[in-house]
Amino acid sequence: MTSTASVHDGTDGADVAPEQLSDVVIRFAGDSGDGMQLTGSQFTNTSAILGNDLSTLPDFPAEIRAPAGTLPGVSAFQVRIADYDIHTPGDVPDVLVAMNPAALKTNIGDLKPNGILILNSNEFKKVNFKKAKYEVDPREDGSLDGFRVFEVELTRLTREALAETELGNRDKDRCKNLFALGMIYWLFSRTMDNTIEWLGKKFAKKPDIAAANIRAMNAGWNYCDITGAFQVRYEVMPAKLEPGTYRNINGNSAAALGFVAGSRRSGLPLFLGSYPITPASSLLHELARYKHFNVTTFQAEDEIAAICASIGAAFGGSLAITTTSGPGIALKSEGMNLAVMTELPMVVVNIQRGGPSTGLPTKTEQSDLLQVLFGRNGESPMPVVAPSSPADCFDAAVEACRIALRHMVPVIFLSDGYLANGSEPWKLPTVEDLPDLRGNFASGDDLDDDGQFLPYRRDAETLARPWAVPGTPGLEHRIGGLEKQDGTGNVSYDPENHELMTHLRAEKVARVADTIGDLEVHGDPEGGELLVMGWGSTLGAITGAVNTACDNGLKVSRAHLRHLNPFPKNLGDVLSRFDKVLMPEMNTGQLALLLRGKFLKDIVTYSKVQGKPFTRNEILAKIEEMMEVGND
Amino acid sequence: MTSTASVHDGTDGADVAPEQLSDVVIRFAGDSGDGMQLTGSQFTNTSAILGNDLSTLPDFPAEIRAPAGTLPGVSAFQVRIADYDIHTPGDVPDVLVAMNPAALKTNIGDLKPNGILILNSNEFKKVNFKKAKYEVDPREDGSLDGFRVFEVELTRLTREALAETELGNRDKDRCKNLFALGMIYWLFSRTMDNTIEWLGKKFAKKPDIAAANIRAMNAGWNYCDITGAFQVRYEVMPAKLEPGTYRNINGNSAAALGFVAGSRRSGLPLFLGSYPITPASSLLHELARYKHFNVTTFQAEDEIAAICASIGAAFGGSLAITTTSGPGIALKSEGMNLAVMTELPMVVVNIQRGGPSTGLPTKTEQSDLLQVLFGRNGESPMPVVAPSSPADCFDAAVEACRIALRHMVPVIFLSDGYLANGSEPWKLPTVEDLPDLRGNFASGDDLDDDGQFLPYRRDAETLARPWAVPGTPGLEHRIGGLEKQDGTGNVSYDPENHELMTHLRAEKVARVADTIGDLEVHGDPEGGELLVMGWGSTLGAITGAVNTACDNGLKVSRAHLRHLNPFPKNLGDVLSRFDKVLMPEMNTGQLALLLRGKFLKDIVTYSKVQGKPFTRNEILAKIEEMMEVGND
Amino acid sequence: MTETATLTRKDFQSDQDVRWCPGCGDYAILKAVQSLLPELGIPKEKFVVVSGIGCSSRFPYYMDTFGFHTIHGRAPAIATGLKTSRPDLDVWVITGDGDSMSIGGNHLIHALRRNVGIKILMFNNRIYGLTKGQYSPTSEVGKRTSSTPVGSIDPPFNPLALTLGAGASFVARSVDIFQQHLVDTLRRAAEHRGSAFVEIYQNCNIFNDHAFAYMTDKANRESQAVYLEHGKPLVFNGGAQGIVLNGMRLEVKDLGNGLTEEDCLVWDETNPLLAQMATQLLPPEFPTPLGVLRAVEQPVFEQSVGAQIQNEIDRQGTGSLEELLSAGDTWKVG
Amino acid sequence: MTETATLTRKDFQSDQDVRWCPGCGDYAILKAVQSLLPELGIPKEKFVVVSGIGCSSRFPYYMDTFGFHTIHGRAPAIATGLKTSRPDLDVWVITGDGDSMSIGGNHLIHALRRNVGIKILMFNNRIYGLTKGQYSPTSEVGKRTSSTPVGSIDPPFNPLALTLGAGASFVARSVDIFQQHLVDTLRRAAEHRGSAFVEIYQNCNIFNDHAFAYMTDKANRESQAVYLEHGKPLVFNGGAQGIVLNGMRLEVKDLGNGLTEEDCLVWDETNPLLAQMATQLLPPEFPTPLGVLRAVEQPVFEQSVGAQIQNEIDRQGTGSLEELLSAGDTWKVG
Ligand SMILES: Cc1ncc(C[n+]2csc(CCOP(=O)(O)OP(=O)(O)O)c2C)c(N)n1
Ligand SMILES: Cc1ncc(C[n+]2csc(CCOP(=O)(O)OP(=O)(O)O)c2C)c(N)n1
Ligand code: SF4
Ligand code: SF4
Ligand SMILES: [Mg+2]
Ligand SMILES: [Mg+2]
Repeated sequence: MTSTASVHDGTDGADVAPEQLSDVVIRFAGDSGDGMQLTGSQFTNTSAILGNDLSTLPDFPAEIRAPAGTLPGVSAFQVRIADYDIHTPGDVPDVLVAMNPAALKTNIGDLKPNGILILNSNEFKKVNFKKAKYEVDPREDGSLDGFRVFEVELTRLTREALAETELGNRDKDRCKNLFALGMIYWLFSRTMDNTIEWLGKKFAKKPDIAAANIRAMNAGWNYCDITGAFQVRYEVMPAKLEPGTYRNINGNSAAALGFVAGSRRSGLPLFLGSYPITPASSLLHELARYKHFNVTTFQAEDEIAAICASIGAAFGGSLAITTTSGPGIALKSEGMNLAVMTELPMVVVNIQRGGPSTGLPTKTEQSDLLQVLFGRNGESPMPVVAPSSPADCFDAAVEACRIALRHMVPVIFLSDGYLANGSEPWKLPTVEDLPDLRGNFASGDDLDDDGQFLPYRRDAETLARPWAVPGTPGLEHRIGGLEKQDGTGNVSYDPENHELMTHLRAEKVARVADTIGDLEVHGDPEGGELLVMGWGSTLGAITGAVNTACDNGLKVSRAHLRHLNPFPKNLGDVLSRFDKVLMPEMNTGQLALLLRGKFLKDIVTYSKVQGKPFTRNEILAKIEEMMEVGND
Repeated sequence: MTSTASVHDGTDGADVAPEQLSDVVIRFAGDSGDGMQLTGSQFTNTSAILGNDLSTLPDFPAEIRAPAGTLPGVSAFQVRIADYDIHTPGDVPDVLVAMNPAALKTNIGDLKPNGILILNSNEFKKVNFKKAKYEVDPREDGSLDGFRVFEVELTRLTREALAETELGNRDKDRCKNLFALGMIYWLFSRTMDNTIEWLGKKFAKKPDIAAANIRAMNAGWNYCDITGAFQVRYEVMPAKLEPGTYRNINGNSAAALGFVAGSRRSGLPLFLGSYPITPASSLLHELARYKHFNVTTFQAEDEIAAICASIGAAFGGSLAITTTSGPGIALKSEGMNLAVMTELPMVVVNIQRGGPSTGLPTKTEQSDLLQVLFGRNGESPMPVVAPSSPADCFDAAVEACRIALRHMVPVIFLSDGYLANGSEPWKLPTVEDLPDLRGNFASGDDLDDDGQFLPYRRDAETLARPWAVPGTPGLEHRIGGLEKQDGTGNVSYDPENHELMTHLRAEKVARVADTIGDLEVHGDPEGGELLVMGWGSTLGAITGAVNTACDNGLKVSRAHLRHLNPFPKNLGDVLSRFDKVLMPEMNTGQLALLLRGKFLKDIVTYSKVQGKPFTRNEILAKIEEMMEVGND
Repeated sequence: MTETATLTRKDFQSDQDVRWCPGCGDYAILKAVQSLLPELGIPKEKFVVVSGIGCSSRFPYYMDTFGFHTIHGRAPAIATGLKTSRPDLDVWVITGDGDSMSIGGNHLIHALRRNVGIKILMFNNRIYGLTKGQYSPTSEVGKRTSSTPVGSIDPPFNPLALTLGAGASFVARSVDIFQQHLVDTLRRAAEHRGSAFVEIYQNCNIFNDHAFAYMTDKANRESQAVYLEHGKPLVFNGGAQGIVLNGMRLEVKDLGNGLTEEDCLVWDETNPLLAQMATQLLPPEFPTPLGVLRAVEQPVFEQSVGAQIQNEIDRQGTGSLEELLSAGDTWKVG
Repeated sequence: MTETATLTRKDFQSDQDVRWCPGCGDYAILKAVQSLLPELGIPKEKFVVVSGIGCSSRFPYYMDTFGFHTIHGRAPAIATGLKTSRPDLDVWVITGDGDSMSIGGNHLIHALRRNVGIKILMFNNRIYGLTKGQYSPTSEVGKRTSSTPVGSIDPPFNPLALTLGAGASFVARSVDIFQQHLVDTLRRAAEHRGSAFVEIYQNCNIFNDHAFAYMTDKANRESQAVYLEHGKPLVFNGGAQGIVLNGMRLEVKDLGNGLTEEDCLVWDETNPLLAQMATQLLPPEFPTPLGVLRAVEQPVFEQSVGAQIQNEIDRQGTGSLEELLSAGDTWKVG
């Protein structure tokens, strides 16, 4: 079979000469059972290997597998490929594959005018219209008029292609996504080799299934080639990425690798205490597979136990991590406070989702910022690191470990559902270039002149206290959640000591700023009319919008915060150099409130709370609006 | 015995003519077992009945009953009485009663220069010096030189006074606090009648104990009268309080009564779900005694269950309350969020204490403000009401109930340990003048034209949704923590609906501002150089300081926030009218950060994080500092 | 109340689309509950269904009663507050094995200890369904899941042993697809005064398919299940086998050859030790016991709460707010 | 490790003033623990004492070992993380009846279910000491406290029944002032592989004085307590009385008149049913059972965790970070 396929690699003779595109957005949509995530991932991986820059966004159905064919059961995967450096999975798809009426209904609203729409016409029948809550056949009511519609009998054609196999109809039907993929490979002139190889591996134990899938994909390719169904064919050339070895990675995988790297670079065993919750669970799943890296994953009875087990492991000298989403942070806040008080290093991971309460578990949001900063009783400062892209989750995770271990503080890693599930090419780092995090423990030599060990003696530079792990002779000491006397660590109700410790805990976090570098301004560092400022996952959309605005001749700069506590030291300075600051946030203006309060600078919030990311165009429009106002 | 006593009422012939004072601060300090709280309360009540304005501050030992005579075992009670309107229990005592060396050691630092110091000299012996960590007898090392020291053999004299009784020495010694009280009554020319009556009632079943206590008190009085121990005698005349009936009340008791009043005025049964925690426990204890008011108190297994039970009761149509302190708020935050999402009315009480973590459980602080505002995942607005004095806790509690029931929101009642335990005279309200909170439930008539019930239909004025309690025919509906469709309340993942609901929840809280009235400025409402702004329990110290500053000729105004979300509508306006705003807070500047962020006004934080309240003089000094800088 | 007589299963079906996976055992349990409630003679508006989070906890949306889909693990606490403040309501709690035995374990055991009159139905599919298949505290040792790729190591809870240990007054077990037995068991729970805990074996055909097939498969139903019925001997396998008490040990015996029903242990749902023994009847050695393990009358929490309030009202009179406010030492000014 | 032989009780006393109320039963327990640890042959720096919040939980401050005074109810979870990541340490958990059975109930039962090798000592004074005397989940019904002025109504947990129900592999009970028995019981706990739960009756002379006087008073010690010793008959009251198994019921019998020790039930700490029965020996009808109710060997959590890690290292080799980062589909640019 492989030989058959290799005939059809993206370079072979097809009738239609491919039109060159620089940037394409494709969305695969179907029922949860239709394998859309797999289809999308395969197209992505092939494109990555062909050298495109890319960005993806899966859109899972909410929580429960709804009955086949219904609206809540729709699963989609969007991928954007380009021949230049891109930052988001794209605002609107150029191509939509809709495997059934429900998929059409939930996705057609986003398709670009005149976009390509591929329908599996076998599924367009009464029973499915009803499930999708269509009163009439959407193909007949004019609603698809503005698109280039290609109706294909995907189900029938797939069955026919597999007629000779031993498979039953159900198994045959499972291959129809590969038929669709074959069509898209043809349309974008891509090789099928990678997918063929992958199928071979994946179904190594079921060669008939592998063969059927490959056959279906070939059939899809041939269908296009032979019938000339499409009048066009496209090609997207490789992007000029920085030289290096790349892989495609999503945010949670990147973070998981970052934590393993933190563990390796510190020489500490990694301990993860976690309780499953969307969209953080995959961190637990992934780390559970790294036991041979001396990684212990502990699925606790709840979030409280998860962080508490991590605190215990931190006390014992592990690199301790706990992963969750907003509702879990609510439960962990008492434990986080204990870590603050006992000054133990650990990383608390929050993959944000739509809130409040259970909210929108599968949707993205940035609305837990003030929660992670302030959601604990008393004055309880914690550093916060926010990754800005899927691949950046790796670096941000290493950075969180670095801060925790060097400064003896619990640190927040603040990602979101969009980063967690989205993917992009990641240039593999060189292990030796990662920070060296070794050498953390106090030893029996760290006694005072009078032979006493002071568990709250402070490092002159960082104010960190020593990490004196049980088992070290001579360092026996007691810690706990009551206020501590500086130095001895004994319980203290002394008013002045409490004030001192409050300030020390704050100052210790503030001093993290000494090691994080300045905020970089992209555009005009000297200042100007408008600065677009962001944090976290809005980076892509902001960068796209600012770049376009600049291309359009507007003078706009941008800056992106990765450290949300403490802020880079030059932040106030940067803000003061711009007349206006625009801050898009997927909340109602949380960071803006903080920056306004801290710097008394009028920051304009652009808020979006819809469970989905900003589009480039939304931000562009806002920039244009603000620049016009400024021109009055 | 009563007849003996009445000879000695405050007005009878004593040799020394009382000197008139307008303001006196007395502190009783002794071992936890010495009955200092009782002694202080008796003096307070008598003074109240004599018409003084007053303010008290008990200072319990931290957590555990330490061995008798040790420093951690010291218990103190401070009372300030005055012939004018006062606001704090006083910065420095004029009189200190120290029942043992430990009490002396922990309290002498506060005594006013030349203040009166009464010592129980029987306790000043080696074993007790050791317990109090005195190396030498403090009476002999010159450290008491600046005070008027009165050494009295309290233990011996009490035993002698009770020689004829049947009591054992242990029981006799238990009466020595009454001996001391008798002395203080003499010194301040007060009647002993109230205490005699109270002892009679309290020990109704043990008349010998009552008699012994009374006899000891008389002995103390006589000791002063006969020996002429004191060269002076004082009198504090009644204050000119507003006409009315008064009682002395502490903050937690006042709040408990406020909630009972809320229940009565709404006609709803009160349900309290709680878990004991210092300094909130007394709310549970007190409400547990009001069963005949149809009050149900439920001691849950933890704070989570406590708020959840309250949520259940709120769903069922009770006036639901949950009480705790900061660490408990951390645990309740997930539940609070559920109440926000389901828009159920309830009051969440936080009696703040020193943090972070377990922190300083018996000390006061205002450091949970940002926690209650932001400590939940997602955008989760809740109104916050902060009482400003012990008696004000009553009104603030009623106000919290009003907001919850009228606006269908969970509301935070944000008090602190200082208010909880401190007391002051409270002018009894007229029940009919309390707000009428009746009429909350939807009925079967609230169906739409098509006979459907919409659990998230909104009141045009307040945006409140209907409260449709189970048991009402025709109103069957489902609520929950997932995002709701406005109107129907069905689960909705629709992006626009989520944004709409986010804004509706915010707007609903914002509209509370329509009913809370404007912020009042005391001083110059037109504005001026300096506004001292505060919230919560700093009211007394700020008022004292501002009044004194004004008396000293400075032009200072003050304003105090009781609603911390939403703010009064004129707040921005008020802030803009002053050149400078000073904000004393028992945290590192939490409300200041918020106001700066919201109004871009440079607010100067005066922070104190010592587990104890501001003194008037501290704030006065800060005011003077700021005014001088302004005069440059 | 007369109109309740006319209630039917349909009256308890809400207008929401049911969104469990096709083939999920939750459907059968929904059907059983919707069949039972109309029979209870309780007006529809008196029913409240409270749930936590999980696939199972979507249950209230499908019931046309008052419903509350709360937060993970907390349903027993919320139901406790509701029932304590509103004893007139008929409160049902729907929960999963993760919801009730993992995050919610403490609320569960405390509700049972207090004997609050709520009916707790635990859908035990031995897996986390909603979060896509992690192992749960009822998963068997060695379970390979997304969070335990080389197998879980912690021994599961025995839900019946745990709840008995917590002092539950009613403990029972049934199976999603044994519809009649399920309805009968739920009826017993409904009629019980105080807390009732019912473990319902539920198949999650997506993440833990066939978890109970050893017993639910047609071929094994007779041989792998034994029905506990108060006052009746423990006979199963169509009368071919029985369970016999030998000293302090339960044994499976083939009947016949002189051994008859009469020799089998007679089930007594009020005997705490028997209930304990039943929890230890584990496959493959023993048939799985289904039915009511324990049912005893004990004081009911919300009734005691109400009685204390009534007592105080009787003793002190209904409280007067004026008097309360002016209690203690007061004085007049002006 | 040879220097451990020379450890004495003094080596375990920290420099902190002990701050319990004079007369508190906690002193005796502190003494017992400080007496035991030097005997165990474990280097001092290997001991860690983890506690929650409560009077009892101040315990670590007084021990000159590594100590962690954590937050209310969470000590078992923190100790689980510590022991799982550091199996070389000897981890003791100190907790109160409120700390462990109220707010911490879930962590307790999960730690026991997992059989993490931690020793949990629950100081049961049947009251909340630290917060000044509210009733606890082990307080008897009708208890009048600050939070229950007319008496509590919820039946208490039976801590031994609850922990057995959770699957604990070691469950025992002792009493603060029965010093030798306490030390012996704690030694058994220390030597047990896996979780050990020891309920220690502790007198709070401030808020719940004489709670156990019915048994601890000199006059009653013999008649009100029965010591469970593996392999020995249940005889008490100086040999005058014994406990006999009659069918499925335990009965107290006067010995003599033909009834001897031989007729008494022989204690078997591995028999789950006996352990259950012992939890039901309640005063005044029965003497209170003291000693080890249950002790069985079961897989130990942290060892299984370690074994899985070792297995994977054996199977896959120690992970290489370079390989991990570059796993999956990669491609080269430039
Ligand atoms: C505080 C919190 N933690 C975690 C989650 C994620 N979560 C939702 S349901 C669930 C477990 C579901 O398992 P189970 O209770 O057995 O229900 P099932 O889906 O199997 O019916 C988890 C971990 C959550 N919603 N909230
Ligand atoms: C989260 C939290 N809730 C409540 C408290 C208050 N609290 C401290 S100890 C305690 C109960 C103590 O009782 P127990 O565990 O029996 O210990 P004991 O004092 O009797 O030894 C409570 C309610 C707290 N510290 N933290
Ligand atoms: S995942 Fe399992 S439990 Fe959840 S709905 Fe599907 S089959 Fe049912
Ligand atoms: S209050 Fe009770 S338990 Fe606490 S230290 Fe005092 S006597 Fe011991
Ligand atoms: Mg489950
Ligand atoms: Mg206790």
